[in-house]
Amino acid sequence: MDVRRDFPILASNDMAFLDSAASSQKPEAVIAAMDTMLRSGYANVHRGAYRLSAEATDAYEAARAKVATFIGAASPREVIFTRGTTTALNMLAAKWGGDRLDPGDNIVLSVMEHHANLVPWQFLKGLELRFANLTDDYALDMNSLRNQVDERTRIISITGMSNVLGTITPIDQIRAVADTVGATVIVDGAQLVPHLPVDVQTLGADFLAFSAHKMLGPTGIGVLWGRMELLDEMEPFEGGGEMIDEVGLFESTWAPVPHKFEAGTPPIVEAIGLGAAVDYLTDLGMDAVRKHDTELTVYALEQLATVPHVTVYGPTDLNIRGGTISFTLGDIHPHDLSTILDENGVAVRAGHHCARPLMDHLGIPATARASFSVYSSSDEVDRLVAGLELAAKLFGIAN
Amino acid sequence: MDVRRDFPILASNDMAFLDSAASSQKPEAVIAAMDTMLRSGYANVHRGAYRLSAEATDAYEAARAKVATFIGAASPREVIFTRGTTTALNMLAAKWGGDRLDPGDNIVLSVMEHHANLVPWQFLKGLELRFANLTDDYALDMNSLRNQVDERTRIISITGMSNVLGTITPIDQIRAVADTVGATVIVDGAQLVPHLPVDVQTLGADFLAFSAHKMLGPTGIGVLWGRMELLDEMEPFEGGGEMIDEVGLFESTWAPVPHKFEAGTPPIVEAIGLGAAVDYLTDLGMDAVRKHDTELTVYALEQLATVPHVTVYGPTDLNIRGGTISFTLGDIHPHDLSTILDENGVAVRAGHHCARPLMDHLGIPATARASFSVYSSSDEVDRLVAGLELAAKLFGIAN
Amino acid sequence: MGLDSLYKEVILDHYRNPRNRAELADVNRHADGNNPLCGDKISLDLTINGDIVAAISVQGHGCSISQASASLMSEAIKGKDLQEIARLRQLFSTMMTSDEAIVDPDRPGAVLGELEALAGVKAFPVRIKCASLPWATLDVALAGDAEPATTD
Amino acid sequence: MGLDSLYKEVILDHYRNPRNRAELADVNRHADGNNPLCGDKISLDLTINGDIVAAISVQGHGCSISQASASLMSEAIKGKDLQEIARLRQLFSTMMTSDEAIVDPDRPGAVLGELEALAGVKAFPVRIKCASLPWATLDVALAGDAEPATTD
Ligand SMILES: Cc1ncc(COP(=O)(O)O)c(C=O)c1O
Ligand SMILES: Cc1ncc(COP(=O)(O)O)c(C=O)c1O
Repeated sequence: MDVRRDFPILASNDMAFLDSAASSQKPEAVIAAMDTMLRSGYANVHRGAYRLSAEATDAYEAARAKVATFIGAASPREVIFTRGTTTALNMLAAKWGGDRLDPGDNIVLSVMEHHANLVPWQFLKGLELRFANLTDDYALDMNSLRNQVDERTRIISITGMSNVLGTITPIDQIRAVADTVGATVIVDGAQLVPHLPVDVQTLGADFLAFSAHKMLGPTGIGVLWGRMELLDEMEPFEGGGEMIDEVGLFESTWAPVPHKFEAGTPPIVEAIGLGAAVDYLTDLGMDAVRKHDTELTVYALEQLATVPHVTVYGPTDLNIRGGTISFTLGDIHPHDLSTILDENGVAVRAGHHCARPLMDHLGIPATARASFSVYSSSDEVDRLVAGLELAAKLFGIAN
Repeated sequence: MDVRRDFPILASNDMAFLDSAASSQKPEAVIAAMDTMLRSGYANVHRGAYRLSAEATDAYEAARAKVATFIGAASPREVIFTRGTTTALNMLAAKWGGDRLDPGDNIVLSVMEHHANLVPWQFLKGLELRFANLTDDYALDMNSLRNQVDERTRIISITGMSNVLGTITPIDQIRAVADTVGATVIVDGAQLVPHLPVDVQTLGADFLAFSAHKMLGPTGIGVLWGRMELLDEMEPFEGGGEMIDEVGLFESTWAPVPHKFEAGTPPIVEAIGLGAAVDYLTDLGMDAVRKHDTELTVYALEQLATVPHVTVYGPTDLNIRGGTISFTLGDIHPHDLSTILDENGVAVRAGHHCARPLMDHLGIPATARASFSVYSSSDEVDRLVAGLELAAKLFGIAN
Repeated sequence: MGLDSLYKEVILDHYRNPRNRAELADVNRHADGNNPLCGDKISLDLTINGDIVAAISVQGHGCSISQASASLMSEAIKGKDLQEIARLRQLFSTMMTSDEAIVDPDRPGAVLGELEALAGVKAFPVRIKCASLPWATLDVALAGDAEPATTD
Repeated sequence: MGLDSLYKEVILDHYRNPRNRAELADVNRHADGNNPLCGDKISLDLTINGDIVAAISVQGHGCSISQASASLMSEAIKGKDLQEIARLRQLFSTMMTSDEAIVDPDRPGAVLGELEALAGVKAFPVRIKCASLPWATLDVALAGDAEPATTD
């Protein structure tokens, strides 16, 4: 994909930005859409009878419809704008989990979950958390998952793609397991939705959470998608303006979905930006995005294999692997690696990647991670490898 | 104040935008700060050891420090970035209220609260809500407040300035009442902070909530300020990345304040925008902003008094009145008024303004509302009045 | 100008003197409608005999467009059979939302009678909800559904 | 270049062969420090006799800068009295964070001994936290405070 020039920060800077799993850069189309809104179309939504506000509302709702089309939702009403994946998963844990489960019920997660799909479940009292393991090739171990699930399993909440290992999980198989006990399937789509074609009609999830900022969109907004029957049943997470129907001093009733879940002034300009990001990705085509990621991953894995002492953590099976590569280099701490690479114009993440239990599971304190987006190139991979060779030299472990 | 040209949407459009209480327009400085960040400085914060991320983190934390200075916080750590006022108040209701109060405790609000400072409290089970009344001049009735407060009162949560009546409340007096029973004082500052100088050292509040988008800043971000001892004591509202210290599969511990309350990727670019808005307001001077609002309010009240059948709802005492004027015109429904004004290039809000209980209290279904910000002018007031005269003619109630 | 065609005499008359406000004795269909964004409310009580709407009572409050539309609708459907009402409802929707110009300016009232007074609403997209609320509420009443209608 | 002055021999040596890792018998001061953002951890056990740090034990893991800094610190303070340690801590802080050039390039080691090996960290603002963590943890241990230290 030859789109680097669409991204102002990359066009004017020759760094190798390999931290897209943390947050992606934004194309001109997204920046311009927000800028234009602020300069000529801004007003609060859903509240004004005047034209400017009505147009802002239409633009906001059009963004919702774009997102719905992007993920194949049955209706735009199934798309709820949240602050991000984290808030979407907290809403589910509190309102689909906490409020509706009985003591002794259990929730099945995996050992590779991001803290956003772990800590909110830990908040719940009296419920049991269970964890599916990984195979030796870093895939989700479906036997382990099956063993964890029993008739008290009410929810299976699993990442669609690991932000550390790049592992893509078989949601359809998880669905099949869930159906044997009538459990709900929640997918943390923070890494999945930016990188693979997603159609919620066939995905197998009941709920899907993702963030705009990882899919070329702005910060401050994310999405909770859910099947309408379930959203209808679920209680609101926050109270305030716009989410109400009738309000008395002591009691109130709620507006229909999605408004029930969007208390207060929403991230209006951010929704416009997300809509533009979705347009941009749609133009590229998510199949092409996936193909690009895979090709780059193949190349990167090959090149990394040429550097002595590099250990890669993640599946070798490319069918279940996204463009996120965690690795270590000898006894060099990832934090040191990151500094050395940074001095050479290569930005990677180092640390636990908000997945401490996975680090414990792998038996390492941290990894370095290179992650790709549509603008990433083999050139940047070459610079990464050159940086690693330099690091090895500095630490006296070359060969 | 002669700043209209600083606001691109107003400079290129001759509408009278009188809906700033719903959301204000943004100056060039704010739009440009966000644009620049996206074009040359963007990366996720708190996570990367590489320079771009470190600089983004510094910029994000610098925005926190600016907000702290703006409201006189003892430390930037007392400033928590939230999605907006609504989320800040929901955090307090759930975590300062729900988690810590005993059945039979009571919480005192006022009848003029915005739904954001009402519905989150209604969520709490087993606690009693009590409501302070208004005086005949639409001030907060301190006698009524005193009568509602007793030794079971744990929290008094009151708006600093009504978004309907413009009423400014005496927080220092509320503090004194609260101190007689050891209650906490929460101030909904959504309308207060954009319009009056606020110094939390003298305000009298323990917690203060406000939104960037009403104070010339972006959507998608707001602030919860609290006294450090209280924030230290309060449990987190959402779980996820960045808010943790240690994470195990079954249990975790929390990072220090403010991170404990900022789970997940925060509204990074929005924080930069809010920082720029605070700089802009600081340059104008909040005393000057207050003076401008008051002068315009005096003028508007005078002019509205010349239109037959206009009824204004709000204090006549200008010392306790901000630049937000609710009114009705004869039997014309505010929604009709808004359409007629809009056709004449005047944008006002019509409706219950997310304050249904106040509407019930006033015995009217809705009002029209004109609200000012730094860019508002007497010219716009004149256009409002001309529009009202036209509406009266259309509805056959002129004189 | 647009405002004149929105706030026609007929509309203001129906707003100030709404028809069919008397309560009914024999109600066999009921529905409540509301537009949470601007606070319009409509309650409909119907007496249906066979397939004839024999009587109707309208309650509610809100803007002139919603209240006048309810009043005009009540006059238009009173005594009509369900098929005719469905036809009117269809024409009314078309008038509000489609680009098709179904009203003939040379023969005012020929297609939809007094309901044509609301044709001007179309130029004010924000207000279409107001004009449509009574009809959406009627749909619910006729469907015998218990959920309140909403045009949001 | 900067990286060479960051990853000096001395640093790598202390990273790979950290000093004072043996456990102590007589611990009367303890503190844990951690840098949640990059996962560095330091635990300090001290034996204080009068105002002398008679013995020190360091545990922990993390990047080369944090671990080498802990090792260097342990060597620098062992056997010193609290006043001298306070002086070193102050000088170390100044070296890390102030524009004042306290290290004399012509007389390496004259001011802070081997600790001067960390002077290069200053050019890498993100890493200053790593180098400072052991000292922040020491502050906590000496204050007899129970809360873990953090350089975040
Ligand atoms: C007094 C008051 N409180 C709370 C809010 C809610 O603010 P937000 O919608 O930004 O969360 C508003 C604005 O709508 C307000 O005017
Ligand atoms: C797999 C996964 N889940 C959840 C999150 C949390 O997303 P956010 O920080 O945008 O809320 C992330 C990103 O940090 C992630 O990679």
